[in-house]
Amino acid sequence: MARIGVFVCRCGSNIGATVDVKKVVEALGQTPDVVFATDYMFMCSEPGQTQIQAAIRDHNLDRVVVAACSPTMHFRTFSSAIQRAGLNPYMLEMANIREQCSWVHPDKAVGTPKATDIVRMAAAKTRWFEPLYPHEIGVTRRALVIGGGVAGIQAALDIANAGVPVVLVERSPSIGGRMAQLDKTFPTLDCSGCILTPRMTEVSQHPNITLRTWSEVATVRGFVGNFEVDILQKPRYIDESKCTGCGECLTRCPWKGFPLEFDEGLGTRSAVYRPFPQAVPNKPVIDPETCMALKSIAEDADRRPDPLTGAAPKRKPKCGLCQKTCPREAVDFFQQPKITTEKFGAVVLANGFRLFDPTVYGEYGYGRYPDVITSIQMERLMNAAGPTGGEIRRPSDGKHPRSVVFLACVGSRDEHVGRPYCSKICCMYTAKHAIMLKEHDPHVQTYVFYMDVRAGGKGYDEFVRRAQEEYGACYIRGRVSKIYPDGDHLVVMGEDTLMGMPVQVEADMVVLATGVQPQADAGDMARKLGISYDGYGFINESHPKLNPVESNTAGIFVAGMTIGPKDIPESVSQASAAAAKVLGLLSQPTMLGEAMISAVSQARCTGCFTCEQVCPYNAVERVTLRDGRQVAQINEGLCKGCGVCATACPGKVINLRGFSDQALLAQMNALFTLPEVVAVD
Amino acid sequence: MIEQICSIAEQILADKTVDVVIGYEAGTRGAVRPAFIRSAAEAGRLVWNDACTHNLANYVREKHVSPKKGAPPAKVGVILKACDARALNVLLRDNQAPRADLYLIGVACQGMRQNSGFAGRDLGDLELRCQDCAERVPAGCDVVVGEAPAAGVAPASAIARELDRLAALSPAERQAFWDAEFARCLRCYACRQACPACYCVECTAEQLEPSWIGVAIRTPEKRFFHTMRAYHLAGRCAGCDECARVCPVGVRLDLLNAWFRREIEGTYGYRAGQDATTPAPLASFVPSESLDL
Amino acid sequence: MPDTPFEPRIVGFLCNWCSYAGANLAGTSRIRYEPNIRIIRVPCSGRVDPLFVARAFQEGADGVMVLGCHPGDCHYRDGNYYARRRFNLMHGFLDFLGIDERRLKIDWVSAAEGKRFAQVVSQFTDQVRDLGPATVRQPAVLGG
Amino acid sequence: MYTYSYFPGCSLHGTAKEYDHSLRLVAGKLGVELQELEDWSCCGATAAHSTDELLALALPARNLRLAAMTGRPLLAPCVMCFNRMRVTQHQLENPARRQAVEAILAEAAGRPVGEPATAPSQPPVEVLGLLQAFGNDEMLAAIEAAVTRPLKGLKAVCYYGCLSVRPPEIVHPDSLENPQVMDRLIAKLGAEVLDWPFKTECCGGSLALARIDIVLALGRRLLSMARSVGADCVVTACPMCHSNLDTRQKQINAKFGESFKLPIYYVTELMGLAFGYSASDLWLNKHLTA
Repeated sequence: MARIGVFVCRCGSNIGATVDVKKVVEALGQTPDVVFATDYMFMCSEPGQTQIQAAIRDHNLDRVVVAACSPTMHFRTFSSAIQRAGLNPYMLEMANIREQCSWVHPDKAVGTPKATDIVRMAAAKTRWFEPLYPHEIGVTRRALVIGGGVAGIQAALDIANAGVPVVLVERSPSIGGRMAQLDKTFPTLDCSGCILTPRMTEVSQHPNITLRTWSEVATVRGFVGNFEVDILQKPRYIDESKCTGCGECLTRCPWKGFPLEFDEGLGTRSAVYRPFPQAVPNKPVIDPETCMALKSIAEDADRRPDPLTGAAPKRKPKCGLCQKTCPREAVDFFQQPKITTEKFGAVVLANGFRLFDPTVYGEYGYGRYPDVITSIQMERLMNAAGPTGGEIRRPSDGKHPRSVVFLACVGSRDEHVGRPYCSKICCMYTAKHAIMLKEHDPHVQTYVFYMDVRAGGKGYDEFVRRAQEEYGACYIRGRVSKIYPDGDHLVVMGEDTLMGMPVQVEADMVVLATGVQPQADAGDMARKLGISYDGYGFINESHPKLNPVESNTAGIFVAGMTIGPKDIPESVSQASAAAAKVLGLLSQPTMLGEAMISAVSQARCTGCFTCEQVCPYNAVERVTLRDGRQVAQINEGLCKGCGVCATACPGKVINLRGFSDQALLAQMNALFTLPEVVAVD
Repeated sequence: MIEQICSIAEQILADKTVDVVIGYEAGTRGAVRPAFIRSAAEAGRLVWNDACTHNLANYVREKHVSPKKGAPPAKVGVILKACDARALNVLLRDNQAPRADLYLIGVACQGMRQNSGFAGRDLGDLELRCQDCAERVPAGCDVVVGEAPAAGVAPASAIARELDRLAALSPAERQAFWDAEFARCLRCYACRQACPACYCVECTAEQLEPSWIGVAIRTPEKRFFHTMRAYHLAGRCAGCDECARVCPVGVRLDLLNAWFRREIEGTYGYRAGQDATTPAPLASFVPSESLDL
Repeated sequence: MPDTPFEPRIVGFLCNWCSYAGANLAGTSRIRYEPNIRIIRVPCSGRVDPLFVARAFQEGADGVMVLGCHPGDCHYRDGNYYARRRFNLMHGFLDFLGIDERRLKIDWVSAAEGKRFAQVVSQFTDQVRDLGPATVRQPAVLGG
Repeated sequence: MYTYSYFPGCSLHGTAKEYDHSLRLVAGKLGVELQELEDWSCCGATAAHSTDELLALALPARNLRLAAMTGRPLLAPCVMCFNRMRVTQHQLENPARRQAVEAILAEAAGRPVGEPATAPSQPPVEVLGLLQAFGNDEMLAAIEAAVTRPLKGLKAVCYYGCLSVRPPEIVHPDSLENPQVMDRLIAKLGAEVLDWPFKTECCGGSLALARIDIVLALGRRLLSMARSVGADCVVTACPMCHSNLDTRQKQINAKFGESFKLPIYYVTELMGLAFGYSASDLWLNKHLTA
């Protein structure tokens, strides 16, 4: 005989206003096995929890139903409360009468009977509960950080400084990310490179950090504390262990003039290149698309070693100047992609973002008119290490622009292009550009077409005001409808919505403040890690307020733009927060596993292994019993408790603890077998 | 034909390829029944005629062939029609018998006749499943006896036509049809016993925890029993229709299973028992397929 | 029994990570919807045995909803893919047994789709209300 | 090659008669058969759609129904007619609106409401504008083959105006801001097609009579840009654009002290010239600016 206690929360007026809590308590008092029922103003408060604990002792309760908010909100709160009163923490069920009843049904005549049903169903479910005991699992004391931008760098350093080994994986040839491309940072106008490059160097020299650039995460297996990750090392065609970064090859490579990705197409590179002079590691890569030697090897089997015998190639590759030049013989045209498998206890995902492609706005003429550029291109033009050496020259004819128009919200706050959200940083970096342009050349006049100026942050609004008041940026509230060339300048047609007038500005250069969007492969990465993401591809936090750097998969943490638009200080804060979470997780040699997982009743198992076929986590193992029968067994470390096996099992011999067939059937049947709901006056 | 079957049985028993041959023998009152032949001398008992309708795949599982617990697994020879061979493939895929311990004697089949083997009852038409059968020669056997009928028999689609007829009714009419069918059910579980794919250690219908079905013998419980059984067999029922044949009150269980077979073949291109390796359709998926309601 | 208008009884199986969270979002956003649904939380739509649905109808449900993560977004990677196949079949099979297919709703609702959750539930409730009471529990022919 | 139901609309029967005439000539040359839609009526442009929403749908719906009965695609060279037809098809996807329009049509036809005029499950008729009908790869090849007198040395800008590209979700242009279909066609005639930024800018449209000041200012902008990129002429497929740029050119010159002398051609007229017809064959004297 179960002894169930029911505790109905009024949640102030959140529940109490639309559910007659007294009636619910009264009805539950007459429900089978419910030996105690009461209500309280705030169950989750200290006195509320004390009341539950007292009732457990006084009424010898063995199961507890808390009718309040969603279990995602307070299951842990009440679970630990009943545990402190001596009950197994899994003898708790939460009846969600707030989010799924009182908040959506404002009529007491509707809310009260529905809440009663919900609580009765929960009580019926608990009758089939049994104590659950999570098993202990070992924890690998190593962390993986994915993404070598400022967030990844910060997370890696924080973890490494605490003495935990870190592998930092970056898919481009160098760490540094977007921040390395920037000239100055708002609102302090710190030089971006000056503050970032020391950190980059620190990463490369840190004894606890293994840096894996030009590498990608291929697959992720395992679970919290025990991840097994395949890391793909793309061929650099340069042996990193031999290369000293002297740069001799760069000067000798005759295949030049290819657009340099790091300079956003404004600068050029040779076939062997490093993205920028301060790259970490400071070792070049050879691009197989543009290198004559690699192309000749790809096209001609005679220039490759024999795939069967490994015999030396019959012919030499074409060109090969870099190879001949390298004093360390580091150039290796036959380097192959390499996959290594490593174990980690925790993962930080900080794979950043991508900028919106403004070509979809045909009216802006990006891609048609060379002097319509994006803000990140502007950063490269301003950067002393950029393609123009920091001189602002427009791409078409190299002239110094005198009139520059900025367009805010290009790919932000626009449902038509699937980006209804605010990218958060564009208002600020546009103000920065307006200021910096004037600093570069006092004769420049800047115009900013904006929708709203969003400058929430320490010193941010002051910064925008400075752009307007001290640096004379002309802010025009309105959108631009058309940009077209007229002679050697551009005409920007738009609307000034404050004046209610169409306006036309002649510009030497137009800068599009392109918005932030997730990486093109953000969804693939999330699926590899088994974490969820929103409709755009940004990662969902476990809880946006209380768990902002945790994904909804244990052991996988997130930081930076991969969650959503944010600026550098926020990204760095999140990275440090994620690092703290990782360190907390890795501070113990073992941890408690999931308790609500599957279990096979082996006496009744026929060994058909349908469960093995459907399990997403390879958690089903085959064991042979003493009578010779081969049956299924669940690996408790691998099982995540989805219950797909329990449903698939033809003989119904798999029990998903906490969600057993019996418990769910009881919960459902309670709806139909109990008497009609209480009347409400 | 029977000479050939007997001589094969005699030979594989004699050379110890198998310990037992499961076939058909003459039963009482002219009926035919499954036979377990354990020595070459007994092979002559085997018969083959149009009453050999039983699906012998049902008997290959160890509990039927190895009476002694803990003895080394028996090697089994078994006589299979095309539908039986498909059912056996399902068992092989589901790890219910190791293929290496089996010697499969396929028999090309002309179809089984209703009422045959019942003395004093008129010999009827071909069984419905045989009328619909397009596959007369069993696949995947170690040896096949007999040949496919010349000029392949065109399937009569007797069951398919009945499915179409029911599909054209309104839901209420369909419910009335099935209520009438299930009302006759006795919950005797003969269907389950005859089914080669019903190999659970303990049937869900009899489990106490979880208790999926109440013990009452009322239409709702019976409907649920048959719903559950049909769903459990979805993608595993190869269509031998033994369940319908053995039902003492003639519940149209063949239609339930045929519905799933037709749906699964049409939607997922899978035919139960088509081979011994393809995973069950309900235990697999294609990410891009649609929810087609 | 008083002559009150028919209000359908609806059971909803919601996966914990997407649809249940979507229902919570509808709540925190105070989006009103038809109250008939009684929600049973399951870890994954792949946990919902189609036989739960058959059983719900047997017990007296007039409509059943099964809501999971959008395909490709399953918290458990593949769970909803299995659910999709199972219910693709069970949906038709229940109809074959005479349970109008409009009484069973399978859909995908993400954690971000609070508004859509409310719409899906209200639309389905209206649809079942129009269909009237299910007759599974009171069969036309009573058995032995 | 192709057979179309042909919907000339009021323009091609009146102010743009030379468009109709040149279209018939070049279509004949290309083996495209035009069968004028029997009993066609007003497409509802401007007058109807700025006064009554349902009428604006019912008028094209009537023509669409006539066209559907022919089983052939419908060619509406006037961009306004084309646009009204496409918009109507889109709007009638809404069942309530469709019902309302059906009722009007039934009443107009003297039949009881609810009785369908034709088989109910008729597939919607395919509505093509001039550029859709003549701009596909197959037609471009035929056009290239039919050229006997390439327009060598002629510098043209293609002016699409608004209605052939907007609303994009209904009209489905190849590009909203920088369409290419007319450019490709004119290039096949041997002319030099110049890129210019005002392909889809506003000509003033139906303000031609109400706000002449605006139309003249917009016309001036367009002509100035055409001139500044070095065009000898402007090519269009829209009678309204043609009228605003051709008919008003003298007034523009007078008002702004300009001296524009830019001929405005219909696509089909340049095709005709390239196919060997003479200016008089093509009634080019109907233009005011030559």
